[in-house]
Amino acid sequence: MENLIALLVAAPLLGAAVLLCGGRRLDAVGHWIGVLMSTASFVFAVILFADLLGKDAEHRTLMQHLWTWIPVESFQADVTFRLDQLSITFVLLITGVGSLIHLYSVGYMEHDERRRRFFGYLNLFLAAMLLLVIADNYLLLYVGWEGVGLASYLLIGFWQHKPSAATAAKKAFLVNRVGDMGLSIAIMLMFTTFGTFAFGPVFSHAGDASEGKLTAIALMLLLAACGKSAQVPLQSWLGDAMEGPTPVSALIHAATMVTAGVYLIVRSASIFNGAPDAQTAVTVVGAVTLLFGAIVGCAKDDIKKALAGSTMSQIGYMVLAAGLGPIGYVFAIMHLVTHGFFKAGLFLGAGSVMHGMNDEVDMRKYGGLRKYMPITFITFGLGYLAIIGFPFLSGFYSKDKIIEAAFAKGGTEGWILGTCALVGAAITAFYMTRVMLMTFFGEERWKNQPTRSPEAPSAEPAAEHRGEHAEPHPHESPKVMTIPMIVLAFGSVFAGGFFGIGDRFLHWLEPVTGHSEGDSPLSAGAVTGATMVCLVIGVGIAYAMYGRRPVPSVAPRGSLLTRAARRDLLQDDFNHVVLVRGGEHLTRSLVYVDHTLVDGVVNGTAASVGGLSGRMRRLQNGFARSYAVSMFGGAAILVAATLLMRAV
Amino acid sequence: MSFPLLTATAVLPAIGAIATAAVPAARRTAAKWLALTVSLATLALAITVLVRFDPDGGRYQLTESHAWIKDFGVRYELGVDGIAVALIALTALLIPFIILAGWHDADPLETGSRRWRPTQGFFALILGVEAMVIISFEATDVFLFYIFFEAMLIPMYFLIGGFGDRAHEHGEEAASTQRSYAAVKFLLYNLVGGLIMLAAVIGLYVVAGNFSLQEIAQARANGSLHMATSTERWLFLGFFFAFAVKAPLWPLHTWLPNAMQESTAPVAVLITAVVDKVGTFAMLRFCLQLFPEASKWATPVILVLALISIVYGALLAVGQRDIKRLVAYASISHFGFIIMGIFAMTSQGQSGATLYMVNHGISTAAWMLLAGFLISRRGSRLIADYGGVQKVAPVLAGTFLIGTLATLSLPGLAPFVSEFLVLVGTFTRYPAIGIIGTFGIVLAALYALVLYQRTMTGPVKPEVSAMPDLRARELVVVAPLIVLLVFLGVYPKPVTDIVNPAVKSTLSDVHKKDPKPEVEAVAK
Amino acid sequence: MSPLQLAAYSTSTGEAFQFWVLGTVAVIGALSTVFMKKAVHSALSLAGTMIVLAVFYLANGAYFLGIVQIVVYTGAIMMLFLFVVMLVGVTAADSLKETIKGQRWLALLCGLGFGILLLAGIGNASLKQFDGLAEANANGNVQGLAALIFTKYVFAFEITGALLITAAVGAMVLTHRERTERAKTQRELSEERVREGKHVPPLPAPGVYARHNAVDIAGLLPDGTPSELTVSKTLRDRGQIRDVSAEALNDLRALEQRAQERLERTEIEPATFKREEASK
Amino acid sequence: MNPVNYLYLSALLFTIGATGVLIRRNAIVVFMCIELMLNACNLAFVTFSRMHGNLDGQVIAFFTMVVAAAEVVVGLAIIVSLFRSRHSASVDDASLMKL
Repeated sequence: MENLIALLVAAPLLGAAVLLCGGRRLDAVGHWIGVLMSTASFVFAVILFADLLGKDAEHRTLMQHLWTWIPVESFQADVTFRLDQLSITFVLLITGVGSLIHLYSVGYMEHDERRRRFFGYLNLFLAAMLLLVIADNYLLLYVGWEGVGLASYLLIGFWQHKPSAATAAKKAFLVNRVGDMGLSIAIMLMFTTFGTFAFGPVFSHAGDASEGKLTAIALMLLLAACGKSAQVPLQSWLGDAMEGPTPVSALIHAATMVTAGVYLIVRSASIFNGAPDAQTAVTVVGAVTLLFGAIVGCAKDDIKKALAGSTMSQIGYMVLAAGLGPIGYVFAIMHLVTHGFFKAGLFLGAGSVMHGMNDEVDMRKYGGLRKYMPITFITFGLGYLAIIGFPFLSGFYSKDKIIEAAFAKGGTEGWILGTCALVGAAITAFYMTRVMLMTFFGEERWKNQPTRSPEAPSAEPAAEHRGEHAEPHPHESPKVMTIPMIVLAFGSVFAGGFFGIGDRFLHWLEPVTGHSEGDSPLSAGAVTGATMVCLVIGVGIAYAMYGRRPVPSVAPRGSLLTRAARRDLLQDDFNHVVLVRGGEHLTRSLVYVDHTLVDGVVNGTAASVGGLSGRMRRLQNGFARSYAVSMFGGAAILVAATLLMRAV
Repeated sequence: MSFPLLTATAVLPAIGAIATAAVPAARRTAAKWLALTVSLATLALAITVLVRFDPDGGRYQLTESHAWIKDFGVRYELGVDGIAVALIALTALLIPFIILAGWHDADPLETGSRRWRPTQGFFALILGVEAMVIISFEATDVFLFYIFFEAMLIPMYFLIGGFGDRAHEHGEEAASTQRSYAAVKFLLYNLVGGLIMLAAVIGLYVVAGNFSLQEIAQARANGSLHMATSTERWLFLGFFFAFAVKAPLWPLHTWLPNAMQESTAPVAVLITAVVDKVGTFAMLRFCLQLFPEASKWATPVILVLALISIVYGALLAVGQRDIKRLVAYASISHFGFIIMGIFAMTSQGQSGATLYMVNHGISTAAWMLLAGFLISRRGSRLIADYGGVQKVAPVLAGTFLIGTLATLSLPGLAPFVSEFLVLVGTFTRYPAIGIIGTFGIVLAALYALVLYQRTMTGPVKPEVSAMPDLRARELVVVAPLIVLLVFLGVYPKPVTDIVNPAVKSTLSDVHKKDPKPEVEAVAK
Repeated sequence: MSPLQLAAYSTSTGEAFQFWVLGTVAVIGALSTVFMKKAVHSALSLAGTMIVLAVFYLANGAYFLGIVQIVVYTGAIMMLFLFVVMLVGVTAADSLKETIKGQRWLALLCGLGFGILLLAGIGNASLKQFDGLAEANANGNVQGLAALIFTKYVFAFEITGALLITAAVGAMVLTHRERTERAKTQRELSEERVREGKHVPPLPAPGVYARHNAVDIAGLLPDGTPSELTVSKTLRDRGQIRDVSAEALNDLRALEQRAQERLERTEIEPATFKREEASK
Repeated sequence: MNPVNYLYLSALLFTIGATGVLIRRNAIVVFMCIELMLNACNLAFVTFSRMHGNLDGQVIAFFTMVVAAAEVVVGLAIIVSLFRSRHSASVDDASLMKL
């Protein structure tokens, strides 16, 4: 049974290899190969899951050792896979949602002549992501970690001929690299501390290490998580990442990859448990990000960017939960899974909307679409309800738990975090309602106006070869796209209940992550009530602003905060001024230094030597007699030397 | 007396060089094929060496020893340890690709150009360089090594000065002047280094009384040969300076960008992937074994210099406008990593450094040769002249992307393994330096991706719109390299198994042990 | 007492006297060799020095060498020098004027320094032991030399023989010149002269007076000034022209005076006379 | 009197000769000065042979003379041919060694 684990990765990897090396011959069937491979690995995952269910809770861990990777003295890196409750949860999520999105892309990318390559990249991503979650040591995890970075680079920049896309891709990769630096330093620290970086020994001996070391490692891991999961201060790439095709945004930048950070933290639970300061840092990052993302989400008119903001904020919730320690780990993962469902659903819905609207992304040019694309409307609506935490839908269970846990942290800290979480919930309700209203309700603002405004930031060029330049006539998407949306909607409705009721999920994960009930100052009921209140407030305000009055099809100037939020709260501008400009100046001056100083010294010496020899040349005047003089002088000196020698 | 395998490996290309040069001018193609076959035969020999070498056997194997200059105790002594074997294999492996990639680089130019390009000479010189590099990897006699370490410069000088890019943005005249400038600069830098080393070699003879590496190292080890501290330090500096010039270490690096910029891509690969390795290799073999104490004494300074090279090279690479210069500065940064690994004095660091030499050879070869193909298509080295290539030449772009990723050492590709080993090895002993070194990873991503983005992506420039994709010959050159990159990235064990014992004994020479972890997590 | 014993002892006062006198002569000779303006004089003074040296050889008991010195050096080599001097004749190179800047001072400096150092060297060299040539020359100096030359140094001797022959051949090769181009005919020479606009008619003869050996006296132009053309170049270079124009004019004037007295003629102003002369 | 004086004399003559070589331009005179130097050496040889009481010094002096003769012959021949070609016996005129 263990041997199946390798196949999880192997299948999509093979698919990627075939699709990317296959050449144009495979253009016709390429996408189906991709779908096949991802589904295959989903099937394997299910089989393994069944097998794990068969075992009793303590022994639900499968290990597979493939080969020794890097053996240098005490530095032993193996290619070993570890499949326990945590991994399998992720594996199922990744392969399941992944397969659905593969299917969806078949329809979505239908008109792109580079569809084969697109599926190749998708498969590559699946392989890397799976490797990330089933790796048994941090170095192997690092491989997957960078692998998904590469895949996201390729997919964000899929429409490379758009400079904006290429730039966004590069930005994403670079920001991630900063995070990766954290991860690699963390690995080095582990090696110096424990002499290994394999999960087993590290976790079992985490207690023996000094707290300082543990804190350092934990903080480095946090840095890595920030990079991958778009947490403040490394969140700036996620917004631009929306340049990629929508399925990519759904799979990578909503459901799976961006949650890798949370996985890392939960996986390293035993390290974080030993470093309370680091945990505080984690919670702070989480809290800040969940507010930051939410605020940004409120201001965006680009539907995908609004959703991106929401993703940021939701992951903020997860990180917050993960930072709470044993109280929160389980709920972090639980929210992660449910979020995987409904956020993927929302993105696919958004994609379907754009599909019908000639890739218009500006919500101000939507409106009243519910009767044109009913299925999209319903699935999107369900996802919406789930995310705002409408009672008895997925989000309700997972988010509610997190808020409870935040309070359960106890002390002022608990209060602060809890309040943040509550406020976040309110804002979530607000901006999601806003998206909903602007897209599906209100009057039809797309009527009698030229299609896609040129300034639409992330207009997808698929339209160019669809050749539509008349007024958009919205239509429902083909089955191949709607089916995945329906499945995901189903998930986003029932997953939470399935996990939450009777703490099924809790019992499932507890052996890996451990769990402890904090002492909550508020009863569970009180928290739920508070959440509901926030929810109602958020929705109410949104309805007042966008449901009652007609939405202007050109964005009003808005308050200072709004304008700041539209620009990601000026975080990019900061980066640009400080890092980009500064870097440019630095490199330019260095080039100058290299040319004038380092090189100049050498050339200067050469020149002086040349001048000297030019003068020496004069001595060779060609007169035999002056040569004779020097000769004679030499003889004299020789005599003098001999005499001196004698004298000495 | 068994068959002198090492001598054969070095002599075969030498003979091949002479034969190639002797081919009459009219039979140009014949010369090319001859050179290619010879290089392949050399590769076969190198592989036999690899097979015959027993990692767990003695330190130096396949040794040969004959008296040469009795009066000075100079002997013709050859012998290989794991490190040398790996590098010989690398050299023998790369040369055929270099020859194949430079297939048309030395064809006579279209009529009207005044430049005379002797095709035979080009390939003969390349083979000559191969012979000298291989023998300097094999030599265990300091004097013997020195001779070939210096002689290498002659063919390299002609390769750089004689054969430039076919097309040059500033026209033929400017090209030739810049070429000769670069060639002379290369020569002078290395000659100065060599001169200082010569003094040190003589000094060593005065102190030790012979040139045999093994004897001296043994004498040093069992204390029968005592050196005054100052003497040892001076000698060490003499050797190290030469090697630091050859493997450009900041601030002795400025010859490399000029040389690589002006020479054709294959020659550039020859410089950075093959010839420069002799420098780093020699640090590992001679500096550490002959002068262990002095090496330890100099370690802090050298590490700082290496660190500067890493960051400095990367930053300058970001600032370049010329593709080849960019690659050159990237190499400087990588050499910084290698030297850092060597002087970290940990088994991870030194194994990593050795691995790094091999991997850097392969990855740079792939990247630079692809850049060369790109340049030969458009006839310009300026990054600004390209754009949107991936639209017209997807295979070229794809392979180039892989080369780029290898350069920024993406996990799963060979360079990652070595780079990480070097960093870990450094970190275990000098955490601060290790951490600053990791910044190099981010910068690497920056310059590599900037190059890829500016040349390959974006809207298609009219000049490149007609660019043909990779031809069969070029694909033959690139594909094996890429396969190798992936293989060594996933399964580097074969190489590490060969290298580790050698590194272990080197470390024992300098009396250094790996630092112990704080917690004994793994049961020994 | 025989010179044999004389050589043997440290030195007799006679030799001392001889040394100081002849030594001075030798040094003077050497100096004049260097500083004489004309090569001939240098050659002669060198010859003098060599003869003195010959005497010193004899005094030092090297009889054979002494003779050889006189015969070979003074007899053969110096004569050879004189021949060459004659062949080359007097050239501008003879002037002692220095052409290379600072050469002379450097030369003198070096010479002085070198000399002093050399003398100092000999001075503090320990040359105590001094045994004469008594037993070396016991059975004749020449025999002794011969014994050495034909036994110990025979090889070197043979070599020098070869050297001499080679030198002779070499000298011949160098000096003997095959005439490669045809000699110019009279006609060609004259045409060449006309073409170059040189002095076409034969050069004027020197002024001839019974009183003098005429060749070194420049012929006078009608106005009494001497004409350079009339004397040979060598004499001119050597500056051996005797200018008689002044006295010639005086004679002329005296002659005219006498004529006036005899023929009671009004004198003619020399000016007009000169003019008529010029107009002729 | 101490025969060392002969040595002093030879040294003096040698120096004079050398100086002459340096300051005279006429090739012939230069040659004479060289001869002077040779003779000075001979004198030294002879003196030494007397002091050490064996004839080797004289033999050497003898050889010196032979060599000097040969050298003079060739040298003068050179001077003559030089004079023929460029109508001057000045050493400085033969300054073609200059670039």
